[in-house]
Amino acid sequence: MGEHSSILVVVISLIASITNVFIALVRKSLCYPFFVFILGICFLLSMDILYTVINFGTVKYKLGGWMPPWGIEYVVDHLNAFVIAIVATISFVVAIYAKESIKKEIAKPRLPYFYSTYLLLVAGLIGIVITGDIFNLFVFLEIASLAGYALIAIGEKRSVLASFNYIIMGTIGACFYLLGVGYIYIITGSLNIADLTRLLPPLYESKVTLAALAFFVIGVAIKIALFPLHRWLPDSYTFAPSAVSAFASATVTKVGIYVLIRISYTLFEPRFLTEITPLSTILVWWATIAIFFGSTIALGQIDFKRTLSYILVAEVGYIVLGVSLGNKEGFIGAVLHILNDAVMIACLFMIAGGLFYRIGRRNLTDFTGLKKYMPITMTAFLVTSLSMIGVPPTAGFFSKWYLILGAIRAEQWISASALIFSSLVNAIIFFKLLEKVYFSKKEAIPKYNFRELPLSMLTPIVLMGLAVLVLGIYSGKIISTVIEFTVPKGF
Amino acid sequence: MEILIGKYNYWIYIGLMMIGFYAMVAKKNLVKKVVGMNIFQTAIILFFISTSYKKNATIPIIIKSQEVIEPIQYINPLPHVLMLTAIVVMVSTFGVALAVIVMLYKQYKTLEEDEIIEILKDKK
Amino acid sequence: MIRRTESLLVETVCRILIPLIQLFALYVIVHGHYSPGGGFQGGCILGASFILMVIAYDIRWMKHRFSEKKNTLMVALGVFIYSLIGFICIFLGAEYLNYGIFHRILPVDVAKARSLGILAVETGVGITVMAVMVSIFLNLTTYGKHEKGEV
Amino acid sequence: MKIFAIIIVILTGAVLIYSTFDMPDWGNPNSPASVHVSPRYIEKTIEETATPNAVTSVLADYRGFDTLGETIVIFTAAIVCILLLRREDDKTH
Repeated sequence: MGEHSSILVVVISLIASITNVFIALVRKSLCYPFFVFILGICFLLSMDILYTVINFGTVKYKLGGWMPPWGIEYVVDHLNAFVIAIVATISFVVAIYAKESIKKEIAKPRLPYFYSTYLLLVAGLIGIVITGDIFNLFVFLEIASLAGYALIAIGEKRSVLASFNYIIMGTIGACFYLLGVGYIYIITGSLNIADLTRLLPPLYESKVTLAALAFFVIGVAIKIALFPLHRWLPDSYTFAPSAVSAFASATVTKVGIYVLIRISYTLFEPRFLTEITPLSTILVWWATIAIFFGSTIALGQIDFKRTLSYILVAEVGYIVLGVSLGNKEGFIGAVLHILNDAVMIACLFMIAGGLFYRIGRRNLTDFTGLKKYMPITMTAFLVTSLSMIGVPPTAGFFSKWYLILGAIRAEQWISASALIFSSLVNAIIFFKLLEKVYFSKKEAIPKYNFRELPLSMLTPIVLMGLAVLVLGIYSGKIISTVIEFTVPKGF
Repeated sequence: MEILIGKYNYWIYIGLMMIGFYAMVAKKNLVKKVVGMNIFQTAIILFFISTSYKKNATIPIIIKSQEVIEPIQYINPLPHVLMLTAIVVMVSTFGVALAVIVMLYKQYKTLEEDEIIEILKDKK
Repeated sequence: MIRRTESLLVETVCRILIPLIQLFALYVIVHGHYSPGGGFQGGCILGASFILMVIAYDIRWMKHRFSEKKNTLMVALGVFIYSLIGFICIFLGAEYLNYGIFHRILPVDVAKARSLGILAVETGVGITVMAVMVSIFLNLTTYGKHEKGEV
Repeated sequence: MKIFAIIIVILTGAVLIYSTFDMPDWGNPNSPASVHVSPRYIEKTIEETATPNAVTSVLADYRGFDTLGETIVIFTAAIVCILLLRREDDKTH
């Protein structure tokens, strides 16, 4: 499809979610194959976009044929294409995983609507990333959020309250974002990002611009769960269905961070954040606190999914820190960590879901002696854990290396120590678990039905585990072909 | 004084918005929270719509017989379009929030946040 | 087998009013080009007429007229029309949602083709909004049972 | 908790009031929002889309993709309500 692939990647998943409703009325058993097929196509299209962008540079697509400031425009550069590829890949992999795991957690008549909502979440996330118009971004943000609220609410019993809190917080975030859009609109009259980049610099001294930036940042900070605003995240991702936790935790926060990068470095110039407003300094400190707190709270948890949620809060801190350090190393580390963290967190949540699938629990103590019963899953767990800690050949090491280099170059010693502290905490958590899995003398409690996971759940986990290794080995290549070009000018 | 009168639309929306925001954060009843959310969003809509107004202008339905169309005669259509979208988004969020509230009521038989938290604590 | 309501007054008024409301809704949808109105507004009014039917009579009577399956179908149908029109534009060789390209298959000029495209799109929006209003209302008020009674 | 809420609300209000001083007056026909993008919609709507109502032409044509997005939003709301609430176990006829 060539020139149209940037729009098709969004519209195909939208149409598929509609068609899924039609199919559900005719024959419910066809919904799942169709769902996976569509996500496979999305995956291929996203790869096509990435390939086009790497070889031919930025892709632009004028929707409805109107010129940009009047119509809506899609702009795909290296950063977009990279994040789209991540979202599409993770959604595809988790969709394969979802087949067995979701059957156990959701009543059967609801399944077709679950697939529709999942597709809407994918479409919403890709729509956020791909668009070049700040209001269109808001619309897709709402699609993604609404789908996200629902997917979380159909989880375990406690998930409904978590989802309600998420709705309240998420709506405040989205409204703040909309208010930011309004402020930008009232002083410039435009909504197109490329147009705004041209119009905004003379208005940097205006109070309205400052307030708009503040609202944008706070709105997005709620969506990405940056520390004091993270209250919705742990409950939501703990009690959501395992497939939803795996997909949402890996992508929703990452897409939020993408929006933060877009706003701070494309909508505004880097000098606005460093010289005119103290925003980068604020964000560096904010992220540092988030890393400290996320890691510390993660130490005291019993539930494995909850531990992962707090680790995710810390990881969000890593990426925001890298983005706001204001130098090349930090930024490369942050963008690389978007990829690595998405893969690692998705894999770990899938393993947690696998444990839940087999024994109906997922506490840290349930890992005892699992190597005997789930050898393949536990190998993937070993690799991913090493990557979370940051042991060299795995992917996690390289992004953390760049982040620490960036922090040192920016002379933010406390941030650098926060990164090291967080790695230590991860080491404590995961070595404890690995010890339970591999060296525990105690037998696993025999009444549980411990067996290796079914193939359709095992394949995605193994794929992600392999990806952690492969991404580690090829991280140099990824940086030189894609991430180098995402670094904003002026760094 | 001039600021007070010349920008009075902004003062109204700020007031509305703070009322809604307060209800969202401080109220314990779940439905009140959602109503606060609605007030909050309505305030933003009011803000957008008031930016589109031009003095002595009319609604943006262009009279066909006109020879020269002066943009100054018609108010700005763009915020109206954006707010049509935002209203629909608001209604949808409201619907989803109510659906979740209905589910919560089915589970806990109450709509007070602290009572629900109390029930959850008892279970532990 | 239509169960009558207790109040003759309510029933008679609604019997007269509902068709008028629906007619007005269709007018609002198709007249959106020349006056305030359009798909959303018209769809809302149309949905309200069905909700009035539920309030004045009861759910069973309304579902007799407009079954749940049809309703779910229409929720999806409206959006489907909208996105399909976008796809037709791609197949005719233009950008997504560029209705101007319809002048190739219809005997009109570009501006008029765009006008027709807007009309088609608004119709789709109207269908979806109407069905969604009914669907949300029924699910919320009956706790998903689509029947009278307690939780 | 209440005091905490009041502090947050007042802080937000302070930012809002602070920023209002630099905003254009109400009804000012020369405000940036009225002169940059929107005049084209008013001037060209009849010529380009044969639709006198500028709101409709912007809604469904110039920014048609936004409207597709919002239709999808409301579609999402319906799907979500069915997913969360609908129970088919009671037979309705």
